[in-house]
Parts: sequence; structure tokens; C-alpha cells
Amino acid sequence: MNEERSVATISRRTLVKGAAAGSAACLVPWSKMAWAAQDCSTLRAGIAGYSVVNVLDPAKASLIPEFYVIWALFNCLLKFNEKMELVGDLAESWEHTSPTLWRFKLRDGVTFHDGAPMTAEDVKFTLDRVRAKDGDSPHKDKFASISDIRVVDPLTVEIEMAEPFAPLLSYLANARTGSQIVPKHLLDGGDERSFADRPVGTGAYKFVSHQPNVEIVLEGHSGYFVPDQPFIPNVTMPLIPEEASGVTALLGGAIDLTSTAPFADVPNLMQNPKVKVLRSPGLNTRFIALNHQTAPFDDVHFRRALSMAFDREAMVQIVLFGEGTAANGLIPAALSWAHEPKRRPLMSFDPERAKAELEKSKYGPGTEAVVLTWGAGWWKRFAELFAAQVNETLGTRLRVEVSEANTVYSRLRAKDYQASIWGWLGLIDPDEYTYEILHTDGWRNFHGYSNKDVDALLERARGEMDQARRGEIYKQAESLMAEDAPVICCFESHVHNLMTPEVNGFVQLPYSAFGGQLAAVTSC
Amino acid sequence: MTGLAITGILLFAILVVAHLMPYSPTEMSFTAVLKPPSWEHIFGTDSFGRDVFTRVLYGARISLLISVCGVALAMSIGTAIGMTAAYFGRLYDLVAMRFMDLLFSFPSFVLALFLMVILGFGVVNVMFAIALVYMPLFARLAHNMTLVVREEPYVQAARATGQPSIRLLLREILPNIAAPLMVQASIGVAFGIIIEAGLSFLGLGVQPPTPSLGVIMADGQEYFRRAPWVLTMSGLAVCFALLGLNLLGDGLRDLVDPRLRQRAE
Amino acid sequence: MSNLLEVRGLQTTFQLRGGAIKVVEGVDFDVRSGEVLGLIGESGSGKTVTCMSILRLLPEHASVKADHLVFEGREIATLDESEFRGLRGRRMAMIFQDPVGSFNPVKTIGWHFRHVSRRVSDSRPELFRDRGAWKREAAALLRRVGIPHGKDILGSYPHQLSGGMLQRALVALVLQMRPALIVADEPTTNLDNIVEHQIVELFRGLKDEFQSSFIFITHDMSIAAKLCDRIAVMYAGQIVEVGRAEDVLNDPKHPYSQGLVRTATELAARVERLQEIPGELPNWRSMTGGCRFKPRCPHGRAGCESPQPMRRLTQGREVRCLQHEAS
Amino acid sequence: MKTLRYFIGRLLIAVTMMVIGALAVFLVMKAAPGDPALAALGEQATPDAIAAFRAEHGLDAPLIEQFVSWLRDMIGGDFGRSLTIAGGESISKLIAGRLPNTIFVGLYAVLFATAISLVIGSVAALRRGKLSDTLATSVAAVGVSMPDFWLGYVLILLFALTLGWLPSYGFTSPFESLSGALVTGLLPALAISAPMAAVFARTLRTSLLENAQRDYVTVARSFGFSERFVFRHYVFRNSIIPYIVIIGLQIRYLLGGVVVVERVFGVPGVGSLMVDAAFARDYPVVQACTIVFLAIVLSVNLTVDVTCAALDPKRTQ
Repeated sequence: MNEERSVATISRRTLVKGAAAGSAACLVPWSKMAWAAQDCSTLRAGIAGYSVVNVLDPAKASLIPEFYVIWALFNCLLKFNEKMELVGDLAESWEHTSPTLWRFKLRDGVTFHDGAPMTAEDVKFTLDRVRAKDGDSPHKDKFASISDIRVVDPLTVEIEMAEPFAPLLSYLANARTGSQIVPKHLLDGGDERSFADRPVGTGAYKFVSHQPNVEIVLEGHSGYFVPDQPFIPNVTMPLIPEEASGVTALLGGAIDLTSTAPFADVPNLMQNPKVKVLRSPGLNTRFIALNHQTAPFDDVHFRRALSMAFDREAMVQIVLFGEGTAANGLIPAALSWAHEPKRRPLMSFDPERAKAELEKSKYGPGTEAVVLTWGAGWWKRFAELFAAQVNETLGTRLRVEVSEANTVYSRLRAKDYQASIWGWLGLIDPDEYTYEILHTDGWRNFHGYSNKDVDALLERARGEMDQARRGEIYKQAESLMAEDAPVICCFESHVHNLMTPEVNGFVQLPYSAFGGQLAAVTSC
Repeated sequence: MTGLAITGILLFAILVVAHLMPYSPTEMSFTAVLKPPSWEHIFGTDSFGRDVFTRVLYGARISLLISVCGVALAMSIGTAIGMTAAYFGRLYDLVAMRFMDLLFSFPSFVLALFLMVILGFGVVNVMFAIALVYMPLFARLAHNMTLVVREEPYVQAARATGQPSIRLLLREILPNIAAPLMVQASIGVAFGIIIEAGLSFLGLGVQPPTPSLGVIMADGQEYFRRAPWVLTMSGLAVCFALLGLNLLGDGLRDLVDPRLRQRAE
Repeated sequence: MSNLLEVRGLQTTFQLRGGAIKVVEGVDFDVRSGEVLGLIGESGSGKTVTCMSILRLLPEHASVKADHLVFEGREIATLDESEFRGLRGRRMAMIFQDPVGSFNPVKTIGWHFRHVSRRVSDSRPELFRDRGAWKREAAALLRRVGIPHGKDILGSYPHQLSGGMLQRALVALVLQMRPALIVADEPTTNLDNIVEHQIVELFRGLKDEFQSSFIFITHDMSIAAKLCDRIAVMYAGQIVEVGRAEDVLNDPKHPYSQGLVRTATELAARVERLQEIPGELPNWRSMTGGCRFKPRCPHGRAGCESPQPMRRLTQGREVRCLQHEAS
Repeated sequence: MKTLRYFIGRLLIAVTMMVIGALAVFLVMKAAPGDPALAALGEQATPDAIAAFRAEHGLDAPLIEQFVSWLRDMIGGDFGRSLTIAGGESISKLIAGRLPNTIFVGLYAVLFATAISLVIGSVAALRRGKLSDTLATSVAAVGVSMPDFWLGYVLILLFALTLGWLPSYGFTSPFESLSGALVTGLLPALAISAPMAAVFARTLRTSLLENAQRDYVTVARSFGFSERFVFRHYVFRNSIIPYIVIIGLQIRYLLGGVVVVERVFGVPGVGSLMVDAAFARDYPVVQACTIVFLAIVLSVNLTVDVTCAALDPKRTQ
């Protein structure tokens, strides 16, 4: 950075600009009234519980708050409706011409925020970019089985699969998938970094500014293809580090809508006339990740013992204040067609059997191990409770080590851990919950778990186009997995959105597709 | 002397009463989650159904321990630096004291925070953070007083008899500057507790399940709308402890400094 | 010669944690207009307290009683605080021992003069005849007290001046207000001999020049001799002897006065071994009703235990001693 | 003239302190464990990605080289770029956006502390020994003993959640709406200022009492000056210097309070930035914030020194 520029960065003008932007995040009652007077020209949709949004480039994004924004800026070929059924978004229609060939007809007259029309070229470019073998997109594995993408005409695109691949459609939907359609004319040979800073999509809202750790400002995309959406011309997305603070902000009139709610407060908030609470069983999974390459978790009996040594129901009550359901596997109940409703014995609290398993194990009571966790809030208490309960039942000596989320994540990937709380939110296909986490070369498999039969089943599921039958396979696979207890499934948490009574039209999806739902909001 | 009384009560509570409590500070009871204050739980219970009062007692013990160790460390190092600097003077004095001034120029909590980032979280590091924050205070105090005492005839005399400096510092000077240092220490302990609480409150300090005052408050803060008593009660306990220590410090100061004492009349 | 100040039965008590102690008791004396009354006695004999009692400058825990206090012909013992404040500075002022501590350290000498002048603007309107009138007056007074370029020091701060300078400045400050009565409380003790000499000379000059009366507190007979018209000797909170300066100094009647004078002459004569008064001031709590000098008195006799009144010897000569009962 | 020389002297000291402080921070930071590259790159960090990252941030240049360039940039007002919490964002920009808020809240707090302490301190001193004195003194004692962040929550509970008078969270920048800033800053400022006010009040009380016993006060009375005049121009005027010195000394605790309280009330200031950065192991940001805080303290001390010099003629000697 040269002198002039560095001087410029601290010139008063920037100060003012920065501060003004910074402040928009938080408002006093009357500045709210001021806005209300303008008949709600700005929807203040707080992203609670996160303070960091790095990249807004779909292919590169990984953190959930990043997607909260991306979902508002971009569209995919498909999307989920409120019943979680796949419907067309940028794609008008699609057909399955052969087990391995998909053809999508694109919607006509869709334009990017910069006015350029969206065509099949952009779709091809986007998907090629995401799946590029040498690329660094965290989502590339989802599209690994694509063999070729062909532009038939400006509004038709064909996707050729190496082998039949059932999850493809879900992965082309506007979720945490990275398949959001990006403009070729900007990115082909363009500067990816600047795109990540000033993303351009086809979404209902276009990017205005981003003040790191403070807020993201969006404004309506006049050329949006859904008639008279978006209803509300401007959106600001304040970043509020603590969920609890999010509530305070809402009650204090500083924001209209939150992305999440602190579990502790939900019951009270439901009673509170000043707040509307949306709640639904979440598409997510929370578990204790175990490193099979280190003692004591290299012993299947020990792992099973753990799995039965604590009370999942109690955990839901204590850690989530009841805002969730005890897990019966990795696939959440919200994916009913793939979820086993009958409680698996290995996933229920059974001290006797747990002790019995410990007998079989080569590690006795008094075994020591460290459970990683992070941050404040319920993550910490999650680990605390787990360790405490297990120690009480088995007489083991599990110890909690609090670190910081990023660090935990890199330690997980480096397999530099014994056990750690972990979880995935916003995954929309059973394949993500199972194949990616359990398959020998699933990219979310940080546990070193490998079971031929499970792998086989998961591969078969990918090829099975009939949803019912596919679901059965997953149930089978999970029952098999349960025997090895590769991870200790704990619970799924509900997803919540809080809003002021004035907010109407916001539809909540189980994967908390926050930004994606803003376009339909009619009033605030 | 109120300070002494309160501090006495405090010590009695954390050393004796803690053991008389029917509850464990760490053992969870899912039947008694988030119970508001009542006769069997005067501070109520937390999200794990643990008796907050019991936790506060044990927490106070740990916080106090951390703070005392930190301050003790600060006092020994700081005093050593201050005394030697004043005694030997010259460049060493200049460099050492300037460095202390530098440390003194950092906002206390910022310095602690910075150190936690470097060293990582945890009990011992909180102790070091406190020590680092208070070292310059003691260094300055010791420095100034040594400068005075050094000129006293008996010190000069001892010097003349060619006593080794170390011995001189320990035998002649230290005893004469000890009292004010102790005063500073008792107040330092109070501030130490605040620092510990602050760091742990942010989640950068002591880590659960170790129940330090800061940890308890951090936990209470998470659901303080649902169960305000956890945060408020533990906070009140902190105030009580600090009040005791501060008053104690003032009392000691009056005792030590006759000018101030006579003014107190 | 009329009396400017008449003090009768002055009694000052300090309320201390240990109980009340009478520091000044049964003090009677007059100050005639235009004269210098020397108040003499070793330190702690209550000289300063006596004067501060009259000016009501003692802290709250001191209580002052007097049968009557007549100043300029009016009873001032009964005046309420605000009325009395009207007198302070304007009519009666005090010059304290420590010149350095007497000035407000954060204000210039000029500041002091300005506000003192304001204080007396009604009695001395000429000071504000025009801007800077008070300045000129101040400069003149400073010159008078021996600070030639007075104007310059108006701008300087106390800590920039020497003790002697400040003492002179303080005197000038008081004179600026033209009070009728000036109490000078050992104004020379903190100064070295030369300066002391100069100050004493200064007072001699002033005494003739300004028509004010002085109470000059000192423990130094030689100064008293140079300066005073009359002398009152104080011992242990009582006046033990009053008289014209030369009488008291040449022929002291009270054993204590005698002792004082002897030491002084010996001092002047540079005698080898000083013959000091044996013993020391009695402590306030163990004070008996009788003669307070008895424990140290060479002529102690039966009867000294009973309270001793002032005994009139000749016109204007009184002494508090049993020896002079007869006459 | 003297004052000017004095000021320049102070300034030089402050600047040297600043530079040395910066060096200390830099070196310590370098000694810190943990790989910023790993912390920075999210999911799927490939070895070559890490290498590239390290190269981009010059993390593998020799220490001294890194230091020199870092210092040069910093003097130019460029603190480098954030690693994790605002990937790639220029830290100077981050801080520039937040510094005004921090300063505003800080000043606001000092203002409160001063106002409160002036009243309590004077009352205590004037009614010394009386009930109001004991009351004031014990209020002060309690004040010092309250952790500011806890007080913050109590205030929220009271004024925002129970009474609903004041916003419980968030802060309006003074640049946007001064009144807004004053309202949103009220609770944070109160929380921070309580302990300060207590300390200030005590100092004021003691030095008032001390000065009330000085000779020049008696002398002033002997001039017949009114009690009010004596209090104003003698007692108070002479007590104000130690009072200001204490304010200067306390600023480091005050800023400490700001850090936590900003977090509690969601004030987008340098303090909350530093806490976020601390969690995310964003070393450059933590480093920058620390230095900014150091700079604030030093400049405050400088101001205090100069003010005292102006108020106390002895100083410049």
C-alpha cells in the first residue's frame, strides 16, 4: 500500500463513511420510527451469533452466515419450496433423459445485477468452476461425478453424469451447495477476489456494501425475474456476535428479523407479544466427532459404550433448553423419507449395556480423553454435559478443552484431536449427512472411519433414483453405522427466526435459508 | 474495620462454608435445572441444575487464588526491578523503569487480553496476565520508596560498612518499604479478580468446568433473560468480595500512612 | 491615647478526642491606636492562638469565649460571622509566620493584590479610580517594603520568589487593605538574620508611617526591644506581665519574664553557657488552678497553688505573681 | 515559552514510548504460537494454498524484514490486512470505522465519571464527617467494587428490559445522529464510568480536605474573603491538579472497561473488534488494536500533562 492510499484510508471522510455504515447496524427507537415513516423501506435482518463474513463468492463460501447473504444475492437452477420440495428457480423445467443425462430449460429474461442476461453459458461456467478438480471450492466433491456440461442453446443446458447420481438435483438447489449461478462475463479471467468482495448475481437483492464485523447492506434488484419481488427496497444485515444480543436488539427495536435465536429464550419469547417466533425441526446434525486413529476411540466397544452412556433427551433439555430432538443417527428427522423413526438401541441411554460394552473394551473406567469445544454459549455446555454424563456413567475421565471454532476445525481436519463436539447445519440431502461424513473418502469424514459395507450402501444410494427406495438404503446404512458408532450422534436443533409482529411474508425453511426468503417479505 | 470483617466473612465462606454446602460445585442434577432463588438454593440453580451459591463459593476460591498468585508474582518481580533500579541507578534504572512505564501505558485489560491471545486461554495464563498488568505498579512504588530510603543514614551507614548490596536491599531497605507494598497488594488482588472475571466472562480466561467467578457469570450471561439470578447473584458476590478487599486496602493504607490516618480523624 | 482593641477574659478551648483543653484562659489586654504591642513568650505559650481567636481564624473544633472584645469602640464578640468578615482584612489583618505557605501557589502575586484590592474597594475606592490604579498602589507599596521593581513581580508566582521577598510582599498585601490593626505573627522566624533585620527595620518604618496599630508576636526579646511600645508576656495561655517595653525589658517583675530577659541578654553577650529557664511548659491536661509557672519557678512558695490574678503595680504595669502581693 | 518546551519534551517522550511499544507488541506477536495461515483459510486448506497465503502475507520473509516493512506501513497508517474476522480487509479501514465510536463512548464515560465525582467528592469533603459524607464515601467504595460488564447487564435488565426506557443493544454513531449516540451510549457510558467516578470522587475528597488545612486558606480568610471565594479559588483550585492526574491514570482502566462493555452492548468499537479478533486468532487485528489503545493512552497522558502544566505553574520549572 503506497503513501497516498494509506493516508487516504485514515482521512476523515473515510472515518465518517465507516462510522455511518457501522452505525446503521444499531438504531435507537426513533431512528426506527423515522424508517417506519418511510413505510418500511429497509428490512433490518440481523445475522445473530456470527461476527464474521469473509467471502460472498458461492464457490468459495463455507460459513453459514456467508450463505445467509449469498442466498439473497444468487439463484440456483432449483430451489426448495416451503414443503421442502424441489421446484424450478432459474431452471423453468428439467428432464431426466437417461440415468446419467439431465437437461435443464432455463427461464427467459433473467438478468444479473449488472444488467447482463443470464444464459446457459453462465450455468456451464459456474458448475465447471465449482467442480474443477484443481479448484479449491469446498463444494467440488458434490459435483465430482459430473462428467460433462453442454450448452445446447442459450436457454438449454445438459449435464452428463459419469454414473447415476441421485443427490444432483438437491445440489443444484439454492442451499449450502456452492452451485449458485455466477456471471461468466465477470469471472472468466476476472479478479476473483474483487468478485468475492462485490458479488454480482441474479438474486432479488444486489450487494451494496459490507463493513466487516458490522453489517452487509443490500438493495432490491430492479430486474428480478419474480414479478413485484422484492417488496422491500433495502436490506441491511447487521452482524451480531451473540445470539442473546440478537434478541436484545430485536426487543430494543434495533432490528426487524433475526437469523437464529438463543435456545434459552425461545419459550419466553413465544409468550412475548412483541415478538413473532418461527420454529421448525432443523436440517442439521450435532455429534461428538471421534478420532479413530487415537486411543481410546480406536476401540469400537469403547465408542459404543459412550454412545449409550448419556441421556440424549436430557441433553436436548439442558443444552438446547428443549429446542431440538434427540438424534437417532446423522440424518435429521426433518428428512423424514430417509430418517429411521424407531429409536436405535445403540443410540439410547442404557447404563447397563454401556458398562457391558466397556467391559468388552480394552479401555476400562478411568480412561482419560479430551473433548474439544469452543466459544461461549451452548457449544461449551454441550461438551461439558457430555463429558460429565459419560464420566458419571462409565467412570471415565473425559476432560473438556475449550478452544476457538476455527482452531477446532483445523485440528479436526489435521486429525489432531481425540474427540470434539461438531455438527453441520443447512445440509439438505441425506448424501451430505452420510456419504460426506461416513464414506471412507467423504470429505467431511475427519474420523478416519471406514466400513466397506457402509461405503457400498452409500454408493448404491447415490445411484438410486427412487426416493422411497433410496431412503430405505440410508436407513440400512445408518443402522450399520450405528454398530460402529463412528461418531456419537447427539441431537438436531430446531431452527428459529424471530421477528417483530410487523414482519409478514417470511417463510422459514428447515435449513434456515435466511437470505433466500427475504424477497417474499411484504412488510416490516 | 469493615474491610477486615467482610474479608473475614469472605474467607470463612470460601474455606469453611463451601465444605458445609450440601451440593457439589460441578455435579449436575437434571431435576433442578434453572431454579430461581429459594431457601434450599439461595442463589438459585444454573442450567445444569448446579447450586449457584456453592459454585460461587468454589469459584471465589479459584478466582481469589488466581488473583493472589498473580499479584504475588507481580509484587515480587516488580519490587525486585524497582528496588534494584533505584539502588543501582544509571542506565539500568533508566531502561528498566522506562519499560515499566511502557507496560503501564497499556490499558490494563487490553494488555491482559493481548497476553491471553499470545499464551492461549487457561488458569495459569490468566495469572500471568494479572502479574504483567500489576508489575509496573509495584516496580514504580518500590522504586520511589527505595530512592527515599536509600538516603536514610542507617542505610548509608550500612553501605559504608561495605555490606553486599543484595543483603542491604533485603535486610535494610525491603523491610522499610514493605508496608506500602502490602497495601498496594491488597488493592491489587481486588483488581486481579476483576481482570479474571472480565477475561473469563468473555470466554478468554479460565475455562469450564473449573468454576471461576468469571466462568459462572459468563454461563449466566448466556441465558440471563431466562434466568437472571445466575448472573446477578454471582455478580453481587463479586461486588461483595471486591468491597471487602478494597476497604481492607484503604484501612491498611490509613494504618501505614500516619498523615492519612490523622486526616481520617 | 484611646484603645483600638480591648480584650477581656478571652478564653479559647480546643475540643479534642482526648477531651477539651483550655489553650488560652483569662487573657486581658489593650492595644492603643498607633502603638506596637509585643506579645512575647516561648513557642506554645498561646500567643498565636490568642490573636487568631480575636480574628476568629481558628478551626471549628476551637471555641472562643470572651467577657468582651471591643474593637474600634464596638463589641465584636457578639457579631455574627458575615458581619465579622467585614472587619477581617479591611480593619484587622494578620501576617503569618510562613510567607511561602501564605500565598496561593497557583496564582500570581498580582492576583493576590487584585483580589485584596477588590475586597477593600468600598473603603479604598481610589484603588479602582482607573484600571491599574490598584497596580500602581501595589507597586508603590512593594517599593516601600523594599522590592524596587514591584511591577515586575506582580506577574510572577510565589514559588519564583525568595522567602524574604514573599514576606515583604505579604506585608505590602496587608498594607494594601489599610487595616487599623495588623497582627504580625513572628514574621521573621523563617528568615535568615540579614533579612530578619531588614524586616524589623521595615516594621519600624511602617509603625511611624501608617496610622495602624500592630500586635507583634515574637519570642525574641531583642526584636521586641527594637520595635514595641508595650509588651505583654504570655506563659501557658495566660498573660503574666504587661508594661511599657523598656520597663518590662529593663526590670521584669515576673520570674518568667526575668528568665526570658536573662537568656536574651546572655545571648546578646555571647555568654558561654546559657542559663536557660529550667523545665518546660506544663502540658495542658495536667494544668492545676494555681500559678502555672510554679513548677519552674525559683521563688515558688506557699500560696502559689491558688489561682493568681493580675496584680497592678503601677499605672499600666501588671504582673501575675504572688511575690508582688504586698505592693 | 517554558510551557512550549515542556510540551515538546512530553511529546517526544510519548512518541518514543509509542514506537518502542509498537516494537514490543510486534515481537511478542511474532513469538505467538499458532499458524495464522491455518486460522485464516477456512474449509479445505490445501498445503499449496497455505504456502500461497504465507507468501501473500509475507509470513515467510525474515523477521527483521517483516518488521521494518510493517513499521513503515504503520507509520503510514496502514496496519496491514485482517486474516480471519474480515478476510483481506484493510485493518486501518476497520479501525477507522470503529475508533470514533470507542472514543465517543470513552469520553462520554469520562464526562459522567467527572460530573458524578465532582458532586460526590465535594459534598463528602464539605460535609466531612457528617452523614452525607459517610454516605458518599460508601457509595464510592461500592462503586469501585462493581465489575463494569456486570453492571452493564444489571443496567440492561433494569432500564432496557424492565423499564424499557433505553435501547439495550446497539449503538448509533455520533456522525449519524448525535442524539442517537447520546441515547444509545448512555448505558455503556454509565457502566464504564461507575468505578471511575468512585475513584475520582475519593481523590477529590482527600485532596480537598488536604488543601482545606493549608496555611494559605487561613490567610485567605484573614483577608476576609468569602467562604465561597476561598473554596473556589484556593481549596478547589489547588485540588483540581491531583484530580486531573488521577483521571489520566485511570484512563487505562477505563479503556479496559470499554473493551468488555462494548461487547456487552454491541457497540461497534475498537474494543469489540479486538475481542472478536482475539477469538478468531486474527493476530494482525489484535496487534493493531493493542497499538491503537496504547496510542490513545499516551495521547491522553500527554493532554493531562499539558493541562496540569497549564494549571500548575510549578510544573514547567
